[in-house]
Amino acid sequence: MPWTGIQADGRRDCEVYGADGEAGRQLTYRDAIREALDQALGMDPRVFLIGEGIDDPGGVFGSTLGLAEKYGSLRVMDMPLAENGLTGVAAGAAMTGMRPVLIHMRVDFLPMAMDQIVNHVAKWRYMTGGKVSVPLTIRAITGRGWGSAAQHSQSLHALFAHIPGLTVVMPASPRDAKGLLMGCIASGEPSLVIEHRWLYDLKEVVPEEPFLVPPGVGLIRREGTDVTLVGVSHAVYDLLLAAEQLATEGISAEVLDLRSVRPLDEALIISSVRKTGRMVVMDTGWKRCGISAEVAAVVSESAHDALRAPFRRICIAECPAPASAVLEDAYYPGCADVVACVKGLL
Amino acid sequence: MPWTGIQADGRRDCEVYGADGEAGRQLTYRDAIREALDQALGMDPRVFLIGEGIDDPGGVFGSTLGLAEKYGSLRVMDMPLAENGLTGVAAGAAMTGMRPVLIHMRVDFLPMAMDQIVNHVAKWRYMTGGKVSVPLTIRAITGRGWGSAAQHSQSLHALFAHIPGLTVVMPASPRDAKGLLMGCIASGEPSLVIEHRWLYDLKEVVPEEPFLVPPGVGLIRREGTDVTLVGVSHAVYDLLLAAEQLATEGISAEVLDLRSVRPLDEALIISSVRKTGRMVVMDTGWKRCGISAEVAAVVSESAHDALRAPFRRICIAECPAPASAVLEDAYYPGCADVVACVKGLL
Amino acid sequence: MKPVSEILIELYRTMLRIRRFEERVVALYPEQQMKTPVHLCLGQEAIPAGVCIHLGREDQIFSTHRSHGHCIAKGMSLKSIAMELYGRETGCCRGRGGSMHLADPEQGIPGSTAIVGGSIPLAVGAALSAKMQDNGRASVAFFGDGASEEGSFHESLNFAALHHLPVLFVCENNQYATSSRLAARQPDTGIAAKGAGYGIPSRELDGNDVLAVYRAAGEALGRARAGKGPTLLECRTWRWMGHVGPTCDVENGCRPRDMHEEWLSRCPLEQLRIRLPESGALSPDFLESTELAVCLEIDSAFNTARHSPDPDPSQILRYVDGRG
Amino acid sequence: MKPVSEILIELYRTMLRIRRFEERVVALYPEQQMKTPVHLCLGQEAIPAGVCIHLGREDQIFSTHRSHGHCIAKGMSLKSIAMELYGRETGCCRGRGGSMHLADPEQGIPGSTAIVGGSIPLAVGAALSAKMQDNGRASVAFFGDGASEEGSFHESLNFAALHHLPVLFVCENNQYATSSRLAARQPDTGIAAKGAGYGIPSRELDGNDVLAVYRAAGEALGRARAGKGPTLLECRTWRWMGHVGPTCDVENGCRPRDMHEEWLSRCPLEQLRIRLPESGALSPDFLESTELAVCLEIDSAFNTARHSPDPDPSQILRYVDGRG
Ligand SMILES: Cc1ncc(C[n+]2csc(CCOP(=O)(O)OP(=O)(O)O)c2C)c(N)n1
Ligand SMILES: Cc1ncc(C[n+]2csc(CCOP(=O)(O)OP(=O)(O)O)c2C)c(N)n1
Ligand SMILES: [Mg+2]
Ligand SMILES: [Mg+2]
Repeated sequence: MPWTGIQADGRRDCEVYGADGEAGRQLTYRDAIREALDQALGMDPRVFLIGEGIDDPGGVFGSTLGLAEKYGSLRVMDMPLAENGLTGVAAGAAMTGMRPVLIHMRVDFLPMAMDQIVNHVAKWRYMTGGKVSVPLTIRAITGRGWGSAAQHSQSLHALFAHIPGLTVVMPASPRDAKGLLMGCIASGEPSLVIEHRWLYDLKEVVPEEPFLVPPGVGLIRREGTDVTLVGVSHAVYDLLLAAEQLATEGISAEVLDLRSVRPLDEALIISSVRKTGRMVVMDTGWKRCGISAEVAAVVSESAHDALRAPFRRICIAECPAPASAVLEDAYYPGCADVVACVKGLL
Repeated sequence: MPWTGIQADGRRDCEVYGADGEAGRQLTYRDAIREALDQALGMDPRVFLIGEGIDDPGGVFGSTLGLAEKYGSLRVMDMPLAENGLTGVAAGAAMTGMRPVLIHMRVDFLPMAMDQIVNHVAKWRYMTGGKVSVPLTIRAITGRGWGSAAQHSQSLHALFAHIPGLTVVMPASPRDAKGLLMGCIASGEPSLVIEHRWLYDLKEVVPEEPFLVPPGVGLIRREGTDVTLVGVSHAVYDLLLAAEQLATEGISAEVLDLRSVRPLDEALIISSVRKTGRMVVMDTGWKRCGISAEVAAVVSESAHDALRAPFRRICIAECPAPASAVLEDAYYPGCADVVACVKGLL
Repeated sequence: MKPVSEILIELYRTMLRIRRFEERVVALYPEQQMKTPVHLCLGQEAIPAGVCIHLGREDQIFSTHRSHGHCIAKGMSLKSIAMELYGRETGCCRGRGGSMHLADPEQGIPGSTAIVGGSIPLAVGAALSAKMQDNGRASVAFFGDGASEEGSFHESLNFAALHHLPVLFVCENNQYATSSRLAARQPDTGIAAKGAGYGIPSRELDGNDVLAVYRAAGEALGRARAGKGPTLLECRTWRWMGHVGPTCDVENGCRPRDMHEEWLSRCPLEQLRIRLPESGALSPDFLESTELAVCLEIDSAFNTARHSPDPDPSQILRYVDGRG
Repeated sequence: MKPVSEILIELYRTMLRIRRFEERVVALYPEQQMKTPVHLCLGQEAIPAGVCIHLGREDQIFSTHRSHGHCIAKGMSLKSIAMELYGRETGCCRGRGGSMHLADPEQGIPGSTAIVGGSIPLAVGAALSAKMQDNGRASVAFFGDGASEEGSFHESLNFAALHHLPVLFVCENNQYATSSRLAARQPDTGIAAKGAGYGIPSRELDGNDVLAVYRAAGEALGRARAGKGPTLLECRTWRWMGHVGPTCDVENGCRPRDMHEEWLSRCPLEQLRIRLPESGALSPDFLESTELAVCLEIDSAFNTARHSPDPDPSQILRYVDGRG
């Protein structure tokens, strides 16, 4: 199997986000994804990509550019607008020897495929008593801004994090974008990779050789002692900015990047809150029954005694995304909200 | 409008579950639903019912029996197997003057309609700046047991509780089955009524005249002082059994029935935990990002100081439903699990 | 029946209002005041014009991400559309919807969806509503060739045919979904060919010929109102601009230049003008005065939009439901 | 090519194994040891038999809630099915799946789904897999008339036709979905009529005539393996029992008695026996010895099932993913 023997990136410790200090080749988040796909296609003949407009001049915001030319239109395949059916097709291919990567330009199109994802893909291995697995990876991108509005900027990871049988990862950095995507493809588990459009231009040192970040392992992005800030995806970026600002005021914030929302790195959350005694979670999605609620429950179950202040959640407003720019500004929380929230806890 | 002036059932206080003591006419959960539908059809010409096999001799586990004969096949309409399309059809009718009630025999079929529910129905009012509402009510039933297995016994309310714009109620008793269903239809909001197959034979005194239980208002099913037990739907029943057993051992448990998972009666949860200082939540669904997580978050945010013991969740096993009866037994928690859990907290 | 000359005038004026509106969007978009993704229908004006001329205010249409033309043809004021594109509180959706979600229930437009295929069952639902209320209304689903690949298309045709609902399915086949050509997504049978499987009268026609659309839609809507059920029209057309935004996508290789030019030469407005000089309806005087009137209307719409108030951010949670 | 007599024998034996298996389920179900909802295919045996005789072990089928017949015809052991119905650890899905989720990848059965319409795109995916691996395999989607109303049917036909995939769509049109008759769900065009819209060769045929199914499926699979793409077969049939469970639903008014009796008189096994006495293949000796062999096989299967071990409840979380 081509995936065995690939280096697993076991780091869970502190690492500066987007550090320029580190030596090595830098890549954007977009190019890190493309490199992961390129290497997966090159290394494993079972891998193929399928998605609407995947081979067009835009190349899924650049993340698939050149791959159709390199691997041909059967391995990098355009598809009809039929998200549920094509998820079934990809799942059927996955059950019979292939390792498809199905790509959506927006997370908002996943609800169309919910039947196949929730009722079939997630359950197939269990229903067959472990005899048939579904090594299908689905990429979907969360949009934001410029009036993308209610149907083009959702971040629905909580819906999938609720479902046993699925893996759901949300890379916040280029290195993780590559490592988690390859980690999902290699895992043989049905996986959802939720990317964020606003991270696509971000640069970081990314190893050139293939490597795997195992789903389920979070990361301490910054160490601190007074409060734990937990986030995923683009929220990690806001949290790091806030931590920096808080540092100038003498407040030491620890920033955790969950990286996976299913499986969830409970141990990391618990050990951090045991250290700091305070916790704020920021999410790119809604609050109710979201990942921020789950983190609250984990802490309340396993580190109740350690929490010295009320738990806080910073999420998008509890409504569909509005189109108007002034409303968008109010819709998305940012660094300032985090800073204010932390100060309120101390 | 036929709905104005109907009595709203404002009770939030203690009421014995399934009390035989109360005078008045008793109905089963099944018949309470049927009565609600019958009265809605009779009273409001905008109401119609649509569902697969709705007019057949089974009548959706008896809950629609006789209605097709009474109101005709246009107002009590069978439909093709096309859940997403028909949700769109019902939504389109709702936007243009009707009040459809769309009926599914299983919650498991809702993922097929997720696009219309999440992307359209839930967001339409907001997207149109409040100009077009979608007074659509969807009933779906959670199955359990006899090897219903992975695709026929889900309880996916958390997926919908996550989505702004939706109302999600889960009646635990015949009175609520009638009142909440009528409350949803009357509300004019897109609503999901999640029923539980194992409650269908339950009997309770149910008012004969139409009445509305407003979504968003929970209920204290039993008063107590040592621990708060929170549940929805069938779980309420297990909690009440447990409370009774605990009482024989001198432990006083308060039992809350959330009734709605969106909107959520936060005030009720908080005031109860402030009284008891301990909280256990039981759900008919999964744990991760479920309604039990949301309750944890609410408490942790707003009553952190009141919680004197770790928070506990009692949910179905974190896997798809297995078919085998011995595995089913292990899959579903029951009264004994609640009792053991509470004792562990004291 | 209206006299022919009036019909010609109305068709032309509608197409012109759409054309000039979209051109104004192109002109003003670079100012970055319209912060909303615009999917322009330049080149496709004949379809909304030819269909909506048969509709009364009470008839219902459902539109898509490419919604401007449908809403203009159905009677929405240019001002309320422009204000929505500027994200204003005074826009048709109070700035909550933006370009992809135009709605105006007063004009029989319950709304537009940016989820491809979503408009189709909604329109069937409006037709069901009309049948149940027995109010003589018809409804129209506008959608693209890409949407015809979604399961909702099949589910909608089946249900509409089963119940003989008064709905017209109008597929604007511009041969592309974003940059993906039809042949990469469908076998070569045509979209109208699907209708027969449901017993639905279906036709493929030149969507740049407004009179062809006018005739086919009139016939279809007549049948719908007579209780004879749905019709499917596949209108072949071409969009002049890129999938989204105010520029063309031919330069960057999204679509072939030769086809593009061939279709540009088949401008729906010009065709109507050129092919019907003898009717006299579209006289030079008429053309000139119409241009002027439309230009003034658009000036006023965009000026007002530019100076209208933004929504109040503290009201962000309003309109989620009727409770708030 | 096998000699005709061998084919007849194989078809008959397969139908008989399905028939007797299902009858045994009916007989034993009241004992309440099979705690799983059974959707029996009594009366519909000709379809799986006529189709699967053309399939090798490496060809893939996907089945539905009504899965027993397909799995038996494709080569699964009766024992592993029976053990699954009894919820045993030794069942084909280790007791996790039950009647509606039979699977056996070793026999080319990746699984069965109880979500109507779900089997169709999965089979298309297996065909895509075969095309990509260029391994000469074909795949079959079994589904009911109800499933043909789901969007997944349309999406699957479109994609399979577009890429000329080696897949056979077998619609078992038993004219009912639970208690809902076809006419309450579809216009009166027939399901095979849908195929033309995608350029897919399609036929309606008598699903109780195993030779008709045999011929049509053989032709279709030959085309599939030759790279000529998918075929749609609508096989008209009738289930003898209720939608679910071991009893008939005619008594309680779910389906009309006259149609039921008419179809009972068209038993697929009897038809084969009666119409082909001259071939000599189905001699009285053969019939008798086959009955006996099948009966013994079924005795053994259910006896083993009855005495096999249940899953260990502590292992409930196993098989959710490959990690645990
Ligand atoms: C369900 C869904 N899938 C994908 C998209 C992304 N998308 C937006 S418009 C579009 C193309 C639609 O093509 P078509 O239906 O032909 O309409 P056109 O844009 O050509 O008018 C796509 C793929 C979407 N909005 N919704
Ligand atoms: C998506 C979905 N909707 C509804 C059901 C409930 N259901 C189970 S079987 C069935 C009837 C299916 O009819 P058909 O496809 O004709 O197969 P048959 O049972 O007649 O073999 C229905 C409605 C389901 N399982 N899945
Ligand atoms: Mg198009
Ligand atoms: Mg059937």
